[in-house]
Amino acid sequence: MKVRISVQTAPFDLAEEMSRLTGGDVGIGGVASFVGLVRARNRVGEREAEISTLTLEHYPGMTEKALGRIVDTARERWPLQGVTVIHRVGELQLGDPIVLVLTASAHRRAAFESCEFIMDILKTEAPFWKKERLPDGSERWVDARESDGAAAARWLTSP
Amino acid sequence: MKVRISVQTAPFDLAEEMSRLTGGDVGIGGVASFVGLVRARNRVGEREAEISTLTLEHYPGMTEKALGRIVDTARERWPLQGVTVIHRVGELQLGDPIVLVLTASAHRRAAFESCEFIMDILKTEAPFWKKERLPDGSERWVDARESDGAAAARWLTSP
Amino acid sequence: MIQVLYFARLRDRLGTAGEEIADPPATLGELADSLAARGDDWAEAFGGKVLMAVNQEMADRGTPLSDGDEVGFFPPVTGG
Amino acid sequence: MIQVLYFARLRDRLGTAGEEIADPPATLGELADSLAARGDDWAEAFGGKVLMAVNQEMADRGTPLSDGDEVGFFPPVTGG
Repeated sequence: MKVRISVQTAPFDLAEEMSRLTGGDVGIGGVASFVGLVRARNRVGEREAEISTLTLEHYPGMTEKALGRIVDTARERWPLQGVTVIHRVGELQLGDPIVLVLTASAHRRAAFESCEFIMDILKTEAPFWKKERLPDGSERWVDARESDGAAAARWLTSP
Repeated sequence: MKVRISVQTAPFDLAEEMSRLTGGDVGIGGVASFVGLVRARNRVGEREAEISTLTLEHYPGMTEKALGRIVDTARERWPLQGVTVIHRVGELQLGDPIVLVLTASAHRRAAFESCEFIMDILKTEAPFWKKERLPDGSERWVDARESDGAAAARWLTSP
Repeated sequence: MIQVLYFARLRDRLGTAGEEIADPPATLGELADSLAARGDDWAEAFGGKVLMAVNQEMADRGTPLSDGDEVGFFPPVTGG
Repeated sequence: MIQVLYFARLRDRLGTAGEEIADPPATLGELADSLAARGDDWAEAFGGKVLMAVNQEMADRGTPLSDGDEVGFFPPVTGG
């Protein structure tokens, strides 16, 4: 079982992370992944320019602990052969990757479900905060979304 | 909306496919992916050597049509900004990637669900067949699994 | 005249990847029955679960056949 | 003595990233209340939804405080 958790300013290399996760383990049948990107907040109107940059702040130390705990919970719940979670911090531009989650399992259902689980719980429990800078130079902290709370809550009741 | 479907013998380049899918579209918030790999059939016993090679046969022409239809159904069902499906054919080795599905959306739930949907339906409707060669040189066609039928069927009833 | 194609386990069992059939019956089901009646290997090949396609779209026993059609017979798929 | 850290919107509102507190109350809830009582900015910062951690684990108002603890206060998280 390979676990890799990283909080970093640098971009990640998807192909390298994939081969690092799967290399040498011929019991892995599938790898599910999710890459979160900095997107324009709203595609209505001046669609290309609604955010100019996004800055990710975090709680150093606690972030890694929280991610480790989320990954441990996923490992208890699904038969996994490897998990990678990489979350970037610092200043990012539109279209930049923010987060990568990779889950490897013998069976695709376990890979898909655990990947979505990790993303949903990360969104509500890992101490990261986004601040947007708009084209006029103003800045604002991004509000938490109720839909993220609902997405996390459904894992409490799923079989 | 970008759609890319390919049936090919060559390996795919995950990072290249990701940037091809997301490049220039700042409305994409997340990309879910699945990579299926040639795995040892059974980890009990002589775990490293149970298959020596896997050969993928397909029905040229129909394969592309079937994949196109599956992708169209996914696009009707979820708000997607891009889909890539690449399926390899020919002779593959243990650990080799077989299939790649990438789905891009503004919202992660749509990306995850559509990616899993495409894999589940592909597994039961796209005309590919696997033949295993065992270490003793014997060959056998892989049997379809009931669990794949069940996985595909659940999309008929989901909301 | 129609073109008939066999894939994977079916093709191996039948020893042929396909053939042309000059005067096909009206439906896909009748065609499958006539092929199954050819002899032991054919009966066995068509005795298990066989999927059918007409012009590269999934079809069933009731699907009508027309001149120029491409018909495919194959076992349940195992890709992905 | 405990160490108290503020993050994101809270830190901006309070104008400080943290402080040491020599004689903390017995629980996290009492600590939050005493901070909120410091004045307008503090009342406002602690008036919305505030998450709390002790020694880098999520905690709640009932969590006891001990000498040497690291306490974090922050708004609902928005990563991913």
